[in-house]
Amino acid sequence: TSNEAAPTAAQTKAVDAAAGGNAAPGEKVVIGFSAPAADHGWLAAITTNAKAQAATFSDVEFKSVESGSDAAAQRAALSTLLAQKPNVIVLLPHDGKELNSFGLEAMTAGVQVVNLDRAFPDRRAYRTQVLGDNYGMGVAAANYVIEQMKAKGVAAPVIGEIAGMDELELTQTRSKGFSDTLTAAGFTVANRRAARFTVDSGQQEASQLLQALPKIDALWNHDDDQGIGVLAALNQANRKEMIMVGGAGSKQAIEAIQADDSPLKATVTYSPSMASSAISLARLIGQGKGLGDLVELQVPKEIVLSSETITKDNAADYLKFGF
Amino acid sequence: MTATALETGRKRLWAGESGESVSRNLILAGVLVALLVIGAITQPQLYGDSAWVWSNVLSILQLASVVGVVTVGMTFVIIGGGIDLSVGAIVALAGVWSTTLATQSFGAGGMIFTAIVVGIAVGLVNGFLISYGKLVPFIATLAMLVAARGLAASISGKQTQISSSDLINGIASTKLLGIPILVYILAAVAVAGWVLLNRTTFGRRTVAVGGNPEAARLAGINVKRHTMLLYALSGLCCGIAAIMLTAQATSAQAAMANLYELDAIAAAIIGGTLLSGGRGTIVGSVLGVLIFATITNLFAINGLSTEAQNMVKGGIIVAAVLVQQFRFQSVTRLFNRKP
Amino acid sequence: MTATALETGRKRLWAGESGESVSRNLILAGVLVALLVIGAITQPQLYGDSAWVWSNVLSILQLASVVGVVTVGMTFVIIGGGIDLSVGAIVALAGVWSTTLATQSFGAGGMIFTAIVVGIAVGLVNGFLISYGKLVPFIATLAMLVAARGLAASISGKQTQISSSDLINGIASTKLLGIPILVYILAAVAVAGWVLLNRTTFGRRTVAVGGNPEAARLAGINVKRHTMLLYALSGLCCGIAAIMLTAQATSAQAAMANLYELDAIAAAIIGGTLLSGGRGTIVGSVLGVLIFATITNLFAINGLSTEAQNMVKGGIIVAAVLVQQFRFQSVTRLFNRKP
Amino acid sequence: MRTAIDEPDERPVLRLTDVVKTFPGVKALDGVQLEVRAGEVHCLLGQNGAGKSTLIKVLAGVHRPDSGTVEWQGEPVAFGGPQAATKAGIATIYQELDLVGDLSVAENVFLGHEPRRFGFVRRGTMVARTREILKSLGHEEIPPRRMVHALPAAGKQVVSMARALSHEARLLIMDEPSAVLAHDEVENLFHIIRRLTARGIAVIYISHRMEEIREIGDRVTVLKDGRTTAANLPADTPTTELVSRMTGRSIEYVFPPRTATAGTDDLLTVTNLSRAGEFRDVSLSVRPGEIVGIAGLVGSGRSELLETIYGARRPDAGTVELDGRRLRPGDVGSAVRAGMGMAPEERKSQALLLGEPIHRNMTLATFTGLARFGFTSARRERAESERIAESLELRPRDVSRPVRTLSGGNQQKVVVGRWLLGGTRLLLLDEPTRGVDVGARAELYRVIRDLAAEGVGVLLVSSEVPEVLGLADRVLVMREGRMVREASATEIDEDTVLDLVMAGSLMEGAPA
Ligand SMILES: Nc1ncnc2c1ncn2[C@@H]1O[C@H](COP(=O)(O)OP(=O)(O)OP(=O)(O)O)[C@@H](O)[C@H]1O
Ligand SMILES: Nc1ncnc2c1ncn2[C@@H]1O[C@H](COP(=O)(O)OP(=O)(O)OP(=O)(O)O)[C@@H](O)[C@H]1O
Ligand SMILES: [Mg+2]
Ligand SMILES: [Mg+2]
Repeated sequence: TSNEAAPTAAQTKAVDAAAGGNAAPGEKVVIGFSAPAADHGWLAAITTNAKAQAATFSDVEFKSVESGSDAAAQRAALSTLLAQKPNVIVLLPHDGKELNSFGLEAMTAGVQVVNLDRAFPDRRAYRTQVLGDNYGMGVAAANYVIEQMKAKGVAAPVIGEIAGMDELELTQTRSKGFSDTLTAAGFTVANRRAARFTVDSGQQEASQLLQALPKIDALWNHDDDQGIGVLAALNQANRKEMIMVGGAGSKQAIEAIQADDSPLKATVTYSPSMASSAISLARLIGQGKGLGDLVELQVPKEIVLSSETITKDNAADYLKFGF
Repeated sequence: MTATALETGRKRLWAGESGESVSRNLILAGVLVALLVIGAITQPQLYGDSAWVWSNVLSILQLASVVGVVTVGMTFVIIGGGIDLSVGAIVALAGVWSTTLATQSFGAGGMIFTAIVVGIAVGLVNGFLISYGKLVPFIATLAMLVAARGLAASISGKQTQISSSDLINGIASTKLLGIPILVYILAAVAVAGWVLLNRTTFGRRTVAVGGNPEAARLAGINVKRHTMLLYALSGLCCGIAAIMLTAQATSAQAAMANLYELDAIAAAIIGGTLLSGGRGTIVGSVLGVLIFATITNLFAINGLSTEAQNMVKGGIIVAAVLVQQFRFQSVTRLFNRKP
Repeated sequence: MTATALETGRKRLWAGESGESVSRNLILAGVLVALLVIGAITQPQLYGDSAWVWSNVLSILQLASVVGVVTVGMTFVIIGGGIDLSVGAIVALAGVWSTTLATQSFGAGGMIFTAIVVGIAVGLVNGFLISYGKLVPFIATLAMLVAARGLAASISGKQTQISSSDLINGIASTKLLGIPILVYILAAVAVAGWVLLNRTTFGRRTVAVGGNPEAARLAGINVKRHTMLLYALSGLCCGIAAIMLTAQATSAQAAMANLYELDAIAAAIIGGTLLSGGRGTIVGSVLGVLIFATITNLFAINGLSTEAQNMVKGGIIVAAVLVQQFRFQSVTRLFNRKP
Repeated sequence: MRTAIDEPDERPVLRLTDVVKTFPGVKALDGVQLEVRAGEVHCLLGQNGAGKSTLIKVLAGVHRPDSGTVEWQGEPVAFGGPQAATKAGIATIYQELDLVGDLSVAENVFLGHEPRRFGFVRRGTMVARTREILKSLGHEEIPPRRMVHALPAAGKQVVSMARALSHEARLLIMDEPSAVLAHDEVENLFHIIRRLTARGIAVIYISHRMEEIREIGDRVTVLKDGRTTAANLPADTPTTELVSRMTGRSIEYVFPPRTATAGTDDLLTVTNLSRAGEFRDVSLSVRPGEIVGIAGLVGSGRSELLETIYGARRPDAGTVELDGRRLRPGDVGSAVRAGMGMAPEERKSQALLLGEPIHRNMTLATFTGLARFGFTSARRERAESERIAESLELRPRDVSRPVRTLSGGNQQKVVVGRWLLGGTRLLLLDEPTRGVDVGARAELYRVIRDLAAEGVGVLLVSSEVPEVLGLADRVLVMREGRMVREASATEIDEDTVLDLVMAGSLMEGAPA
C-alpha cells in the first residue's frame, strides 16, 4: 500500500531483449482481462500491474473489463468480453468455482483462459493457472510463529488470528494452513476474528480481539492492508507484548518490518505481481511460445507461487515487490 | 402558471390508475431504449454485428434474470406494505442448502425442491415475525438477513459447493429456440406475478393490505395471514432465484446474491412501486431490473473502470427517476385526453 | 385478558409521550445490562478483573462511537420522514478526501475542515434531489451511495491512504481522564443532537415535517428547506464520523464504513424511531448503537465463529424488539399509574 | 390602523370578486363572490364538492387563484403562502385536522411561530401562553404538555382552534369545526365564537348542519358548483330556500317515511358484551328490517361497541349471535361471511383505499365472492359497482375515478355501497352522515330505509340526535359505556335523549 497509485517498476517486468526470443515482438495478441472491483490495495494492485505489464509489450492489445460486486456481474462482463473474441482471457474470478463454467465456455469457444489466483476445479476450464498459495501462506505464518515461540521458550502461547473476509474460500484455506501447522506443533489458535480486508474493519476486529485476549504472544493478520488498522488498534490499546505476522506483503508492511519499531515482525507473501506474470504468460500462449528457461515448448498448465516469509533480515530484497 | 409540488401531486392523482402506470412504464421503456442507443453510439463496431447485438441482448436478459425473479417477489411485499431485506440471504441459504452433498444425492428434483422449500420456510418465518410478532418488517428481515447468511455459512462450512447436477447447470447453459432457459424462467415468473397481482383475489388483497391495512381488515380480509403469505411468496421467488444462480455459477456459496436486496428494492421503486405500499406494477419492476442490467452491460462493453461506473450509475439512477417524474405529466395527458 | 393489536395501540396512545419513550429506553437499557451480564456469566475470569471490565466498557464505547455519530444524524433524517442510505459512502468519501496528500499538507485543521465540508456538501446534494428534485429518499440516497463510493475510489486510486497527522490519529489513541477522546465526541454529538431535537425550533419542526408534512406546510414551515437541512445535518455527522474513523484506522479507504447505513438505521429503529417519521429519540438511538456494539463485543470475548455470531445476532435483534414490544405495556403502566 | 370596531359602517374586511381556481379536470371555483364584515359570523353553505374548502384554502394562501381579486381590509392581496395569510391576520382551522400527533399541545399551537430565543424554544412562555389561550376557550383542563395524539377528537379540535387564536387574527376561518364535536361541545364552540365576534373578529363558518347556521350565523353565502348562487342572505332564510340554492332542486331535509315492518325473530343478539374501560354489560338485539339507533356522547363507547360486535375488537366477556349462531369473537372475516357489514367512523383511514378507483373500493369486501377459482372478474365487478353507483346517485358516475377525488358525501356513499353488493343482512353504521351535505344526506337516509325495507337490519350510531330519532325504529341511549335507556323512537323526544346523554367534560376518561 502506498499513497501513489502507480505500480513500482519491480512488479512488472519488461522482458529483456537479450534474454531470448520471447522479447522480440511477435504476432499480435488480444488479451482480455477481468478482475473483481477493487476495494482494497491488493486487488487494486492486481489490475494496475496487469495493465502496466501489458503496456510493456508492443504486440499486446489489452482489453479490460472491470466487473462489479459479485460473480454474476463478472460473468456478464466476461460474456461481453468473450463476444469480442480476444485471443486470451486473463481473469481473476470472484470465486473459481462460481466462474468455472465460464472458463469452460470460453475454452470451448476457442479462447485460451489464464486463471489468476482462484483455481477452477475443472481442468478443462483453463489453459494455465497462476495461483498464489493460500494454504502455504497459513503454513508459512504458522512456521514463523512456531519458530519464534520456540526461540522465546513459550510453551503454551496465546495465538490470535485476524482473518480476511470470512465468506471467501481463500480465507478458509489460509486459516486451515495456519491451524493445521500450529496443531502439528502442539499449538492452537486462541481466538480468531474475521475482518473484511479493509483498514477500519481490521482496526475494529483487532480491538475486540485484544479485549478477548488480555495477553497475546503471537498474532497473524491475513492481509497487510487491513493490517494498518490492526496495528492502529494495537497502538491505541497500548499492546506491544506480542509478535505479529502479516500477509500479502505490502510496501507499508515491509517498511515497518525493516524499521522494527512495531509488533509486526514478519509478513508472508501473496504478491499481486502474479498479475504481471499472468499477462506475460498469456502473451506467450497467444503466440504459441514456451517459457525461455524451460525445456518445454509451451507454457505449463499451472504455476503456483510460493509464499515467502519476509523478516527484518530479507526485507530489503522484497521492498521493491511491495504494493 | 407555476406548478407547485402539491399541484403536481394532485395531477397525478387525477390520472386514471391504469393510464398512469402504462405511461410510467412507457417512460421506463424509453429510458431502456436510450441506454441501448448510447451503447450503439459508443461502440458502433460492436453494434454493427447483428449476431453480437443479439447475443448482447441475451446476455443482458440473463444478467437480469435472477434479480428479476427476486424483484417480482419483492414487488408484492412492498405493494403489501412491507419490505424484505433478507432476499439475498434467502437466495444464499436456499442455494447452499440445495447443493450440500446430501441434497445433491437426491438429484436435480431434490435440489429444486429443497431450494423452494427453504425459500418458502424462511419467508414464512419472516411473515410470522412481522404479522404475529408485530416486528417492523425492516428489523425482522434485517435480522433474518444476518441469521440466514450465518446459517448458510455454517452449512457450507464457508466453502463454495459445486453443483454436479448437469440438469441444474444446464438451466444456465441450455438454450431453447436460441434463448437461454433462464430468460424463460424470468418471463414465466413475471407473467405469473402479473396475473397474480392483476387478475386474482390474492393480488387485490395485496393492494388493499398495503394501501390501507385498517380498511382491509374491516372489509373482512385477514391482514395477518395475507402478510405472512406475501413474505412466503417472496421466499418462493428467492428459492427459484437460488436455483437459477446456482445453475449460473455451477455452485453455491454463503456469500452469493450479495446485496440483492438493494438491487431488488431499487428496481421496484424505479419501476414505480410506492415504498409506502398500495401501489406498484410487475411490468415496471421488470423494466427497472432490465435498466440496471443494461447499465451494467453498457459499462462493461465500454470498459469503464469500476469507480467511473459507480459515479455514472448514481447519475443515471437519478436521471431516470427525474425524467420519469417530469416527463410524466405530459405523457399522462396523452393518455387521459378526453375525446 | 387477551390484548389485541388495536387495544395495545389505543393504550399506547393514551400514555403520555414522555412516559412512553422513557419506558422504552429503560427497556433498552435493560437489554444492554442483560448483554453485559451474559458476558460476565460466560467469561467470569475476565470479568473478575475490574481493570479489564473498565477497559472493556471503554472498548465497547469506542466501537460504538463512529456508528453512534452517524446514527444521530440518521435519527434526525428518519424522524423528518426520510432515510439516508448514503451515510457509509459519505463517511468514506469524506475520509478519503481529507487524507489525500494535498489535504494532509494543510495539517489536521485542513483535514477536519475538508471532511466536514465534504459531508455537508454531499448531504446538501441529497437534500436538494429529494426536496426540489422530488426523488424518493430511498432512491436518491441509494444513487448517492453508489456515486460517492465511486468518487472515493477514484480520488484514492483505490489505495489505502495513510493519515500521517499525529493530531488526527491521536483522536483515537489519546485519553482524557481515562476516557478516549472518541467517546467524548460521541457524547458531545449525542448531547447536541438531544438539545437540537428537544429544545430548539429546528428539532420540533423536524417532528412536524416527518409526522405531518401537510400540517407543517400549513403552519408556514418551509418543508423543502427543512428537509434539505436534515440531510445536510446527516452529512455533517458523517463528516465528523469520517475523521473519527480515519483516526481509528490511521488511514482512509474507499471501502471504509461499509454498510454503516444498515447499522445506523437498525440502531435508530431498535431505539424506537418510527421508520415512517415523526417519532424518535436520540437516547434510544444511542442505546441501540450500544446494544449492537455490546453484542459484537460479547461474541469477540467468547470467540464465537463468524457464522454462529451472525445466527445469534439475528436472534438477539428479534428478541430485543420483541421484549420491548411485549414488556412495553406493563412498564408503561408503571409510568402512567394514576396516583 | 383602522379597526372594524371603529367603523360600524358596513365596509367589508374581506371581499372576493370572480375568484376562479381550476384543478386538472375540475373547475373547483368558477367565479366566487364573497363579502365578510368585521364582527360577523359569515356562513358558507354548499353541497359536498361545492368548493367551500377550496375557497378557504385560497383565502389562507394555500392555493393561488387563477383569476379574480381578493381584497383584504380594502387592499388587493395575493398571499404567497400560508404564512403570509396568517401574518396578514387570517387564521384558519382546516377541515382535515392539521395537527402533529407527536408534538405537545403547546408545540402544536405555536408550530411555525414558536416563542424563541437564538433558535431555542422558550418552553415556559409557550406553555403559559397556551394555557391562557385554552382558558379563554374554556378548556383549561387540557394539559399543554400532553401529546396531541393522546387527546380525544374533540380535544384535538380545541387545539386546532387554539392554534388559530394564537395568531393575532382579524378573520377566523372554520371549516366544519363541529363535524367531530358532540352536542355540548358545539354549544361551547358557539360560546367562544360569540366572544371573538364581540371583539370585532370576523368568522367564516362552514357547516352542513342547518340548525347551527341558524343559531350562530349572521349572514349566509351559498356556493354551488364553484359559483356563488346567493350572497349575504340573512341566517334565518328558510331552509327550503337555502337548500334549493345549494342543490338547484328542492330537497326536504326530512326523513323518508317508515315503511318497513320489522320481522319478529332477532337477527342480531348481543349478550352482556364488555370491554374493559370502554363498555360494560351491553345487551341488545336487532330484528330483520329494523333500524336501531344508538345515541350518546362522544366517548361514550359507541364506536367501540360497534367494532366489537363486528369482530374488529375482541370482547372481554359476552357473546354476539347472528341468526342464533354465535360469531367467533375478534374475527371480522367470520362476521362478514355471516352477513355483517360496517361503515366505520373514519372513512378515510378505516374504510377507503384513496388511490384506488371507485369500483375497487366498492367491491373491497365482495371481490372474493365475485371471483372464480381465485381469479377476479373485472367485468362483473364494474357492472355491479355501476349498478350500485346508479342506485346511490353517486357523483361522478364514472366508477374508474380514484376515490380520493370524490367529495366526502360521495365517499361515504361508496363505503355504504360496499355492503349493498353482497348478501349483507346486518349493517353497522357509525356516524354515516358526518361531513355529508344536505342533499347527499337525504339520499343516504333513503338508501338506509330502502335497505331496511328489504329486510336488512341496521344498527346506527350518530351524534346527531335528530338523525337517530328520525331514522331509527328503536333508540338506545349510551352513557359512559353503559346502556341507560331503550325506547321506541316514537316514544322519546330530543330533550329526553339529551338529558340522558349529558354528563362529563372533554377530558373525562383520559388518564390524568
Ligand atoms: N387539490 C385538488 N385537486 C383536484 N381537485 C380538487 C382538489 N381539491 C378539491 N378538488 C375538487 O374541487 C371540488 C371542490 O372541493 P372542496 O373540497 O372545495 O369541496 P367542499 O365544498 O369543501 O366539500 P365538502 O363539503 O365535502 O368538504 C371537488 O370536486 C373536489 O373534488
Ligand atoms: N385512543 C383511545 N385510547 C384509549 N381509550 C380511548 C381512546 N379513545 C377513546 N377511548 C375511550 O373509549 C371510550 C369510548 O370512546 P369513543 O370516542 O370511541 O366513543 P364513541 O361513543 O364512539 O364516540 P364518538 O362519538 O367519537 O364516536 C371512552 O371511555 C374513551 O375515553
Ligand atoms: Mg370541505
Ligand atoms: Mg365513535
